[in-house]
Amino acid sequence: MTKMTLAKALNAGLRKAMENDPKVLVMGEDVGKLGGVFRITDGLQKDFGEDRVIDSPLAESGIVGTAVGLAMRGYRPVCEIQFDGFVYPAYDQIVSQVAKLHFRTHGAVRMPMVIRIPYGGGIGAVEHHSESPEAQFAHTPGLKVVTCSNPVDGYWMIQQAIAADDPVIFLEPKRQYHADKAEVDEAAVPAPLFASRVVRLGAEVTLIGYGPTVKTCLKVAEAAAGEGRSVEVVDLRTLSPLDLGPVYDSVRRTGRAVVVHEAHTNLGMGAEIAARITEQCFYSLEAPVLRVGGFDTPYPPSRLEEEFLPDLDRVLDAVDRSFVF
Amino acid sequence: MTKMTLAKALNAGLRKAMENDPKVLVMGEDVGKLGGVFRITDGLQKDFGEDRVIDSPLAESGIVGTAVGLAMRGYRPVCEIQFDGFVYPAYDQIVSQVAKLHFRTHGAVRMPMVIRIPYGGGIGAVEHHSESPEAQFAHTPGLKVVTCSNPVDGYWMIQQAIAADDPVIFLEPKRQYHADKAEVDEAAVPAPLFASRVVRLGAEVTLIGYGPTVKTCLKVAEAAAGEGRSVEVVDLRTLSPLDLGPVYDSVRRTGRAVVVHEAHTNLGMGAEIAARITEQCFYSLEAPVLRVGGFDTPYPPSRLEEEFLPDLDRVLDAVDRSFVF
Amino acid sequence: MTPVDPAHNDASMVQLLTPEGERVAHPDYAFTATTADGGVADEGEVIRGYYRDMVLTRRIDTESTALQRHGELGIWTQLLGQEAAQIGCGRALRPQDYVFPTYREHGVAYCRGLDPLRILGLFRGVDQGAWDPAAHNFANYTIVIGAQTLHATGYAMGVQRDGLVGTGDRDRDTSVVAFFGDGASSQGDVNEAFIFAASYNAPVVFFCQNNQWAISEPIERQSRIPLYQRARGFGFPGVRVDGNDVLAVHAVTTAALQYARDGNGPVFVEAYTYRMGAHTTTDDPTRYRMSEELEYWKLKDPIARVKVYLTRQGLADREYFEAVEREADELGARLRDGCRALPDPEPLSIFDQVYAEQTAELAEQRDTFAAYLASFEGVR
Amino acid sequence: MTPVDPAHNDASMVQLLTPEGERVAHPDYAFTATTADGGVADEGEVIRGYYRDMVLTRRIDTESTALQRHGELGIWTQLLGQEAAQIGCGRALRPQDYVFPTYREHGVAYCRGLDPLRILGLFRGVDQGAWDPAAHNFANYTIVIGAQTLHATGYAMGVQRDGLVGTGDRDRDTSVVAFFGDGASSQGDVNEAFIFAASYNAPVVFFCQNNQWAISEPIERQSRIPLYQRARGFGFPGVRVDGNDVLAVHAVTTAALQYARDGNGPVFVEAYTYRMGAHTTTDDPTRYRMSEELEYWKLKDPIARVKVYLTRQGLADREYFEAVEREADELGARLRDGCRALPDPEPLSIFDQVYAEQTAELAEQRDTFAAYLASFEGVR
Ligand SMILES: Cc1ncc(C[n+]2csc(CCOP(=O)(O)OP(=O)(O)O)c2C)c(N)n1
Ligand SMILES: Cc1ncc(C[n+]2csc(CCOP(=O)(O)OP(=O)(O)O)c2C)c(N)n1
Ligand SMILES: [Mg+2]
Ligand SMILES: [Mg+2]
Repeated sequence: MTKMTLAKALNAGLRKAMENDPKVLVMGEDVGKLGGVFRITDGLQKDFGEDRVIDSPLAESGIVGTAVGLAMRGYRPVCEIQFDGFVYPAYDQIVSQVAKLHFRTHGAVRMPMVIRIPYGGGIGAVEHHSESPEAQFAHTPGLKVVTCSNPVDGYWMIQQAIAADDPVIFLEPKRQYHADKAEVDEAAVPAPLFASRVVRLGAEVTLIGYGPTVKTCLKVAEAAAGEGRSVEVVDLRTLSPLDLGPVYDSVRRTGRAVVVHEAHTNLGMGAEIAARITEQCFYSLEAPVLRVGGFDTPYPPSRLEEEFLPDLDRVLDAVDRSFVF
Repeated sequence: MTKMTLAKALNAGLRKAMENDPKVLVMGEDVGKLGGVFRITDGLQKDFGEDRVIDSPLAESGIVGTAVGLAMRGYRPVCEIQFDGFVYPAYDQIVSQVAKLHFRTHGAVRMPMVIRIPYGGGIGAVEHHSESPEAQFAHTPGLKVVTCSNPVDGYWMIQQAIAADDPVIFLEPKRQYHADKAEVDEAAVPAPLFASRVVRLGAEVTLIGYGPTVKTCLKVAEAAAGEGRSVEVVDLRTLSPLDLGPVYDSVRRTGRAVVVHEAHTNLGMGAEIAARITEQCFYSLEAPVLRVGGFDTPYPPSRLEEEFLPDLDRVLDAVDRSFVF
Repeated sequence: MTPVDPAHNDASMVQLLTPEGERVAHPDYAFTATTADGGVADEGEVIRGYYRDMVLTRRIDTESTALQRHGELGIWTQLLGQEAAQIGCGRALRPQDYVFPTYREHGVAYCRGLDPLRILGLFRGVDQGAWDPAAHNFANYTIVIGAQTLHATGYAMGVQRDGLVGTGDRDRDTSVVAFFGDGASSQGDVNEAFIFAASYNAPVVFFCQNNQWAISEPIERQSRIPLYQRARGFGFPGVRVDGNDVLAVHAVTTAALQYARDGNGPVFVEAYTYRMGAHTTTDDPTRYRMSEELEYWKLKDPIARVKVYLTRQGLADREYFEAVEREADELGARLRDGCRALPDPEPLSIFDQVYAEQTAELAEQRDTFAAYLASFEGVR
Repeated sequence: MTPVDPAHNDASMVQLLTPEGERVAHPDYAFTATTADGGVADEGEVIRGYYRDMVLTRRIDTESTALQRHGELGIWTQLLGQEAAQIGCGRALRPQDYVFPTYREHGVAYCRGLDPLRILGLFRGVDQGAWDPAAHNFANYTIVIGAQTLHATGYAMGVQRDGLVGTGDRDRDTSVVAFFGDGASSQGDVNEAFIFAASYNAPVVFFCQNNQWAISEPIERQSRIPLYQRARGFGFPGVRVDGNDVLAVHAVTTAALQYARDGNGPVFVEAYTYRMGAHTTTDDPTRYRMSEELEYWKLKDPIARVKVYLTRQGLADREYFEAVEREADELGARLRDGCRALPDPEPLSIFDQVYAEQTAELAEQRDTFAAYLASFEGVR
């Protein structure tokens, strides 16, 4: 049992994975001596050497493209994309190769690759450093997409993603890296990777978040409780595949649902979740599933990001709106 | 008045745009002497010269990236991406530059650029030649996304897209290029570019399609009529912005809606449309909005594409299902 | 600033067998016939073998083109004219070497022992070229231009990590070959592959078949200097070889592969050849290139020159050539029948091939579709 | 295969003013002081001007670093040590030339007449660097590594189409400069820019500031040969210049720009310099580089050598240097006050800047949010 931040938990999880399997490699820009700009790979090159912790030339397509070849040779590459906005040069390799090789070869080629992406806003950064690209990857068959919201999940989920035989886009809410500490029990039995989780029980409305917005949702539930309103909160954890069983159960009880994410609302995860909930819980819904997301504008200059991001008030407002139906 | 295929109509529309504005350029792979692999730019280089109809080196990021610079110099580049699956090398330039420059510069820089993409399946092609990438672009603020379903729209919409001062992803249903001919009246006043259109009136269910699936929807309406069921059909035409006013009006009358597209169902346009219809027409809905799309697998080998693509039977099945609620 | 001379045909091209069938010497490269275990082989026998390889490869190509014309294939990527480039390279490979092809390396596939029917399956549309690459150390065809060059570089980085370069063990030291075309040389991925390979000194040979055309675009659109010189900009050697001369290609590739296996890093080989056919069976080259050009290159045919050589040297006689023809006929027949017999895939199979570990949501989509299909039983 | 010598420091670097402040001759390049209209200018006056430019540029940098430390900026990209590279290049530009910077070209921006406060706005987060590029022919900062090199190439293609290369009119012939770093040279986009520029012979100068580091990665990770040699692989000239020698950078860039304006096509200029500061104010270089290296480069300071030269030659005296210091102090004060005074943007503005032609759907989102904000009036 040790108290860790999400950053430290991810670092510990990566270390564990590298100890357990000599085929696991870490590659990316500045992941070596520097330990990555967020220090998630801190100390790994020192302990596992330059052959296993690889500083790459400055080219994302090159990072992911060479990782494909390494995977074909039997390695399990863990690629770090320095910031969400810089995954796009690698987009072609990800959607046309990483995602399709298993299908193309009827499984003769497996892609046990993890692509780690620090994502989301709220850190006062410049352009391209606060994007939320999850919907684009979740729309791509062949990829699996997960995101952790807390240190305990960070520690386990990164190890489970590395152990998985399918390519996993691993989204890390960078705003949470150093936010809070939590007890991580290395001896515990982790929850399965591709499962969502009810993180707060409630009766009147279901709040659905993931990654950086889970914390917001919990705050909302707390605030709503103060106003005598009972809010259930679900942390999706996996975005592809989606594990909506717990959500359906919840909505059938509450009759109301609000999805919260930082990504642009239009065609964000909320759209798919709303559509599925409506199909599955049509007769239970007292109100349409509402969505609170980033606006349909590019991510704004940092002085406006608090307005852009879904916060306590905007989510509360949506919860209230769901009750006027 | 001349009868034209969609391919010919697009070619004529491009020619018209180039005649009207000397700043309009056409660029891409094989767009010159060859006239493009689909002959959409046929004859343009011969008549407008190599400076205006530019065969580019084999690099999509280079095509779009240089088009950005040409636009900054006052030109209006029309980029051809040879096939849908080959737009991804240009993805970074499109989402991080083309889509964001106007926002980044508060409008000091405009991006009057059109990116033409032959998309969709049904032509018996090999991998990467039958993709439907629309949702990814529609999820990206700063881009506008339109698609034509017939020769008349093709002729006008390409000209309107080129005349627009915002970047337009122009999706051409390649399966329709030579499918049917239609009378194109060059003297007519075209419908606005960013408007959807009711293409068949009906009373009991609203079918929503675009590009290649409009034809399917009309066939379905015909078949359903045979069974005494009245189906309204909407051709979206514009995917970003969405023009759902006519859809809401329709659904408020019919109480039922089915969205049809070739793209993967998960996080496809259908998800967003279903979510919005449910929000706007909650009390009018007799059934959840249903979606018929490509499956959530990579596009299959051509021998299986007819099973993969939404066809008459699968859409009819969805229409029937929407009545069991 | 001194401008760079944009001459495309430069003297430095390695040639060992002229179009007229004359053996010529080269200061740096010589053809040596070796047995699988590196021993001395009978040169005549080896060259006869190449002749046979090229004839059979050409037959695979012409037969497949015919199959497409008869509607048995959706499309076919012709290699006509590139037989020497592919056989010369393919026969220089060792079993442990690994190949990353484009969509046109039918001759290399043949050398690796891949049944051509597996390739026909892709172009027929019954699958996407689903062979197991490990079975012949021959990766799956890659259609997105240039993508495979990064895969090859990464694979070569894996070989390094496995300690299989520079050990001196001829049966273990491994090199990787990345095939690509002249047009592909313009893709960012290909240039990034050069950068990664140089940075890590990876054992990869970048084998470019410069067939002068990228669909309708001539090589001049992609580069104003000979392509092999691209390597100079990245700090590793590049060499241009007569891609229609199987002996020269074999000699140069053998040296390049060994250079990589020995741990010296990447090499760029430009096989200077010509696409005699259309880009694919759906292309119409008459729209963009002169027939004179075709005539000019016909005189450089890769097979004819070897036949002349073998005949003049008395290394092969009429019987031999006829025997090879018969073999080609049999191969052709096998392909025709085999292609038509390729089974169509099971609709539900597509749901099973997406993931190594199936997801509940996709399994459900599969079941729903299965039930839907079943609802038509008897109806259709 | 002959391996390529991976020597990184090669003799060919152009230098005209040594770190010790001695003028030296170079066979191909000489510094000539010219007036705006191309006439002969007083050399002392011009070099004093460069000194002043570099001092003011350094002050913009140190002041901004301080502002970041005081929480007035979110982050700052330091150019400390790269003043000569940027001023030497910036002062070689003509008004009609066009610049595509990265995120570190504060000195070039200064030469183009862009108010440094516009740049501070970006790093303060009140905007994203929203200046009108046409106002100073200075494009907006680009953060995605390498993307701007393609924009520059495309812009240069536009210049060609406007008929503004090789006319001989010194006020109209136009060249475009693409700035990028050593790390950026590994991006596919940058190499594609080389390919397009070479293919179309576009009037673009690829100006690479090789400051030895890409955050924590040394130049060796990106290239095993001197970067300027990259151009050889693409068929256009490349030259390495001492990036800490303002006279050499000016001479080489002047020649490169003219070469492009005359219609000879692209040129690669590698300004060999050093990033004296951290990558950005959030970076900690002690984790990855030796202080010895820093000490070594301190001796090559771009400003000190000019000061020594001006003093020794009696071209400038104490008063002059003090006057420049005072000017720098005033600039510093202006930046401090100006930065704090930068107004925060209007929340609703973000909805108005997405499209040239607003969409109904986004206008509706704006209205909804406006009503939402209004609902807090008084409450908050
Ligand atoms: C990224 C990408 N863009 C475009 C295409 C379409 N395309 C297929 S082959 C080809 C030309 C390739 O030329 P080259 O590299 O010289 O190889 P060759 O076909 O001549 O063997 C093009 C443009 C593609 N497959 N991938
Ligand atoms: C596509 C992309 N990947 C990663 C980054 C993060 N990043 C910002 S600067 C930088 C290093 C750039 O080094 P170099 O090109 O040498 O320029 P310098 O910062 O040294 O001036 C990196 C990796 C980015 N901005 N864009
Ligand atoms: Mg070619
Ligand atoms: Mg640098």
